[in-house]
Amino acid sequence: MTEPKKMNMIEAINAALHAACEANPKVLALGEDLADNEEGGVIGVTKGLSTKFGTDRIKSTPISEQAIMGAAIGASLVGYRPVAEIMLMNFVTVAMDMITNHAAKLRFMSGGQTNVPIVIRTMTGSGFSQGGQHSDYLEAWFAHTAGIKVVAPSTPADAYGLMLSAIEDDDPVMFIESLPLYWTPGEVDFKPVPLGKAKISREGSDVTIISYATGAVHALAAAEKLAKDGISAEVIDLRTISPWDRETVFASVSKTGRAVVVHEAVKEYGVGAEISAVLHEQLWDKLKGPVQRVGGAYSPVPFSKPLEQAFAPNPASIIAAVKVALG
Amino acid sequence: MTEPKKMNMIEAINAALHAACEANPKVLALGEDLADNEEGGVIGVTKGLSTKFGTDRIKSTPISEQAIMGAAIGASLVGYRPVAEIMLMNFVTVAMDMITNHAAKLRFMSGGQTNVPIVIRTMTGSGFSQGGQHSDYLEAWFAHTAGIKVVAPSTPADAYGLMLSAIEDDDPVMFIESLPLYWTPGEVDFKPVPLGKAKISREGSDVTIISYATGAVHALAAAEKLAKDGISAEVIDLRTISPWDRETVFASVSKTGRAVVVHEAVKEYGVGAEISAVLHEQLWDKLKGPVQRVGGAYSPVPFSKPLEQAFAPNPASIIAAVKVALG
Amino acid sequence: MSNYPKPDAATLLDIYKKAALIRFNDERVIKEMTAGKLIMPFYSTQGQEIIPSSVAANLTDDDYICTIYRGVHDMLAKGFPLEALWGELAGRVNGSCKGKGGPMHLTYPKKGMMVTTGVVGSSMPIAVGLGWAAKLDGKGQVSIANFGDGASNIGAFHESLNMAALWDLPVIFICQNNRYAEHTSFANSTKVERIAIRAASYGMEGVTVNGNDPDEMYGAVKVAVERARAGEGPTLIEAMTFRFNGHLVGDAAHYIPREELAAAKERDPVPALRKRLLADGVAREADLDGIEAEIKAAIDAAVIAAFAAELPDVAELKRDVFAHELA
Amino acid sequence: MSNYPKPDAATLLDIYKKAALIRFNDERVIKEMTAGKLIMPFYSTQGQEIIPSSVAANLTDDDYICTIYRGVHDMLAKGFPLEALWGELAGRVNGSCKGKGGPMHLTYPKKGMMVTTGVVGSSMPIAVGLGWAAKLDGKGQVSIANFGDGASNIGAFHESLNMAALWDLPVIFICQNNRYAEHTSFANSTKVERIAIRAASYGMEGVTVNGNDPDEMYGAVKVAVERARAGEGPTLIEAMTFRFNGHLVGDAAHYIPREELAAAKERDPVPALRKRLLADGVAREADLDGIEAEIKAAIDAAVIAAFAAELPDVAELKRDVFAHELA
Ligand SMILES: Cc1ncc(C[n+]2csc(CCOP(=O)(O)OP(=O)(O)O)c2C)c(N)n1
Ligand SMILES: Cc1ncc(C[n+]2csc(CCOP(=O)(O)OP(=O)(O)O)c2C)c(N)n1
Ligand SMILES: [Mg+2]
Ligand SMILES: [Mg+2]
Repeated sequence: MTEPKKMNMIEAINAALHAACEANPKVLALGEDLADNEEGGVIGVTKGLSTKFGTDRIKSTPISEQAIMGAAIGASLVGYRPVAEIMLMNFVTVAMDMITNHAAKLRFMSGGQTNVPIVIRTMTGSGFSQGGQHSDYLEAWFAHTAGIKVVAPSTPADAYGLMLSAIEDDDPVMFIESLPLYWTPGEVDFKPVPLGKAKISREGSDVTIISYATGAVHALAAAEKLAKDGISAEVIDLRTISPWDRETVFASVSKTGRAVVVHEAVKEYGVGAEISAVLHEQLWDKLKGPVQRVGGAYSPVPFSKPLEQAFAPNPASIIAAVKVALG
Repeated sequence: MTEPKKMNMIEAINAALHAACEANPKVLALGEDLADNEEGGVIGVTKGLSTKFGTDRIKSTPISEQAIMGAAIGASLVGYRPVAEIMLMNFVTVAMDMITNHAAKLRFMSGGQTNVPIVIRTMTGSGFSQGGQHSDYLEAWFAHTAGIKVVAPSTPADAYGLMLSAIEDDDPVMFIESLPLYWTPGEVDFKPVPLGKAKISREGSDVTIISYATGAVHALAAAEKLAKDGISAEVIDLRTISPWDRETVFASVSKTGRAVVVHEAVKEYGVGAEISAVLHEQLWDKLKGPVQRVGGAYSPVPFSKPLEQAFAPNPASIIAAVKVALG
Repeated sequence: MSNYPKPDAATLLDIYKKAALIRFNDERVIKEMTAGKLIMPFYSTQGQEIIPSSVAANLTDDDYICTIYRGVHDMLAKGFPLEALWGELAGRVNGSCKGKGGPMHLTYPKKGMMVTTGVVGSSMPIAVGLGWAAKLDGKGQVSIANFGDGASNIGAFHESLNMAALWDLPVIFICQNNRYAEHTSFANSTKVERIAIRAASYGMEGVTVNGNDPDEMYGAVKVAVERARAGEGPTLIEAMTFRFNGHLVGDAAHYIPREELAAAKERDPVPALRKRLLADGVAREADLDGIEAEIKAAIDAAVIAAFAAELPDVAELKRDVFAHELA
Repeated sequence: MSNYPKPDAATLLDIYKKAALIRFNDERVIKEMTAGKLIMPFYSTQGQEIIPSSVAANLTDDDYICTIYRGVHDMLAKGFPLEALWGELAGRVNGSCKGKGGPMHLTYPKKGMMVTTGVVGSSMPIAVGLGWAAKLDGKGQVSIANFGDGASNIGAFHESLNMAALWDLPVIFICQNNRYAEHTSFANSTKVERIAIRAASYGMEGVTVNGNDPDEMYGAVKVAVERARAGEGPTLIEAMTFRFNGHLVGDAAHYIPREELAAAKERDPVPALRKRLLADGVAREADLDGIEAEIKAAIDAAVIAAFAAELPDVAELKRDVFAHELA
């Protein structure tokens, strides 16, 4: 597993799960349709795990998200490291009590006597005509919840590396997998990627574009186009949304003096708001203009193609925001 | 009911519910312990309703928050206006699917054929030594959800007036009742208070303090103390958090050039972040310094008194933030 | 089972018409998808047609139904117009939801099609609310909740059945047990053999019937509807059936043993009913041919109208979020 | 019921010791609260002592339990040390959770006290996870989920029992049916007479016993524990009992008919067991007096130690949110 290899994000996460299960017999996985008898997940992310590690460790579950999360939390309290899948992010809504009242709080409420080293894998993203209940990005809810970390990779290598770190982390991690990025191949070097560390995915000097997940991909595309107009954009892929890498972002924005935050989640009260607020608070003297935000429209994700496309950020809307940022 | 009267927020909400049930036979109420056989609610907010309007309309329920919300949503789809209680705000976590995937989205997803005119009443607030699972303010989650309005009164008069408007509103409204404010008496004039309209609860010229719920009360106390130091703070009580009253806030901040946003919810990714981000985006040229935020600590609400007190904003922490804002 | 009231000849023919419509329509949808003309997640209902056809034969337009992503059969049986359906599938302005909802959120209140949900289990709490409204209105309407075998393991099932039983609501819970939940077999998610026995947990009537047999299905629903209209409370009907296609179009259903699938298809209930109508002299071959041709022509017309209609304007993103259009 | 294995004399005496400890401790808590020395929400367990005492007599320190806000009886029976308990109630650094959790989140993993939740129903999913871990570990541990009659109507109950049964987990679900859920009587939330019958919905064993009778309670748990340790799966035990005090301290419980309460108190199980021990010659009056004096002395010592201990430093707000202290 040391030779870098080209693979897509599905394969990368699958490889990370295999590696983690191999390395540590305490790693478990559970979720609907997860085992090989059920085809290793609806998209195959967990393929092979149950065959290799057994259906005691790798379990397909009934459609019972509260019990899925409870099973993960309970096992994690006594030394296991379960990776629990909530198939799509909109379905975390039926398990919010387990996640936010319990997983996120048990360490604190027990005064550090217990902890909940679980990973919650979930898929989401618009673009597949799935409509209002299958496409939402809800990372802001969890970022607002003390005690849980939030991760959202944009490349196969990061997905691999972050998954390893998330499983090793002693606290709960919400691991967001972006459906639209699943099938894009990339070079994977099979190295862990630390939580809380952003990546400068493109260097630049005029403006900093801060994003993650699909936004990070659109941001790169926007930056390439901007380069043709002579605008040099630095692109930061946060990778971890909470806690986020202030150091890297501050250094970049201190340099460029201008920032645009991008995410697919609804713009209002989204992650971009926090980053914008902090940047103004901390870098007031360095900023040449207000931080701009690009986010999803204030509406449920619509079905019809033209509406669905208008809902989400894209390179063009990022470019437009960059131009506003540049004044 | 036209003579103004002094009463506390419990009495004010109770009066509003009585008035709404009286005026419109389609108004319903349901929740745990809600009817008079169960003492009209654990704190008595719904006292008398079932005796007056009957237990067909005013229902105590089993402990089944998903069914409570579903019952409200279903009845609202065909002309009723249910006021559903989720006893404490932390328990919305077991009903998030009903609230965010359904109540908030059905109008849009049905292309306007249906709508969900419900009010979700819920109590919360630290200060009662209730610990991590009974004290959270989660308004930011709902503000980030398109299609649901969020209201949080700080006075009995506003509680009365906003409740009337929330019930009359054709869309779902999350109505947050702050436990620590329940017993404070105030003059109630029995007038509706429009949703989406903030109140300038104190005029001032040096800085604008923007808040709601308990924060609005602390902000007023802070402003009085600041006045003694010769600092003139304008205090805005948003009352409605989503959609918020940009006009009133912009006018004030344009005048003062400085703003502090205050809420008890965890500061990170809270409502203050959105307001801060928007103020910088929209009033860049008017701002004399970065918008400051005061919020709950990034931790679950702790039990022990000194920790619980350190968790939440108070007049002193607001004053400190105002001083930072003033530079 | 044999003492259920049986459908008369006219009713049987009506059930066949509905079933044929559902089958032909489903085939046409798949055809258009395969041709690349419709892009969406689509959950075929082939094999389950007799259930909704027999249900709807007991209902009027005033009765309510809630269904799920796999629900076009329920809708067509209830009278959802083909044009409104196809317009929505094609994401056009002439769709029932103006293209905003799509296949998973089809709605048509004029025929009682109140909610289609994409979240497993969530049809049930809302149907409870419609049942509550029906009871308050006192016009003898019933409320139908459709859901799958997999959904019977999620919390919303439990809360909904308990509340409906406790309040004696006119709700009929129809579990369409097609033996699979996505890739997971009934046996891998449930230890009991029959979902209907769960009714006993709530003091509710519960029966398991062969959902593919119009006599049993019609009779069981008739009894339940009469019970509901008489104010005697809810019923759980478990309708045994089989899903002929994968979970959604594109899923080859390798997890279903080929013999199991072949045996089910052998017993295909739609041609079986056709044969019976002929054998019993309810209709002649020519009659049925004529009926079928009419259905196909109607589908044709709807398909043509759908593709001829406009796609929605992006301004629609701001509409139907709230009653009043957003600024 | 009569063919359950009966506790021997030593076990009966042990059950009495635990029950007396629970009763005296509860009385002392209320006394300190009434004196204004403890400020917290407190859920008295008077009347329910025999249940956990009989449960714990079947357990070892390695067995897990999850309980609820009304759970101090469960904890003391399981061996939760008095000092760690009182330190926590007083919000002091010597509390088991360093004062961060408080009465609703008492935790003591060294004796298997894994989780105390304030959310109705949420003890169950986590106990399922502990049961899964126990099964994987293969050491014969069992996992106990305590909850109330009201909790049996929430979704988490359903999901947890189904999963535990499906996976044959060593989980024992103990429904302490004290006839009231806050102000709502069992009859007003449930149509069935017995919660235990719900076990049939999951293919699980279920029994209703008189929880106040140590013979029945001990015997039913013994059978369930043996079943669990033998890998034969979970059991639902409904333990009938009564709550002598209001829902929490301060609630006068006017919703409980006085005769009902008086009749229950007449049958107070703690003095009843004492009488029986004397009558059966298991202990002499002087022995019991001595035991009781010892218990009271131990409580005294814990109270004194608690009030003598330090309150936590506010720096603790940043600790135990994550493994690594926040910056
Ligand atoms: C709460 C929730 N969890 C998971 C899913 C993903 N999902 C969609 S359909 C489905 C299977 C449902 O099976 P069943 O209830 O038997 O209905 P069927 O599809 O067979 O008609 C699952 C797991 C979902 N939509 N909602
Ligand atoms: C999900 C949820 N809903 C509501 C509450 C408020 N609440 C706390 S205790 C309680 C009653 C629980 O009754 P029961 O399960 O019988 O337990 P008991 O208190 O009688 O021991 C309620 C409604 C809660 N804590 N959690
Ligand atoms: Mg199914
Ligand atoms: Mg109870």
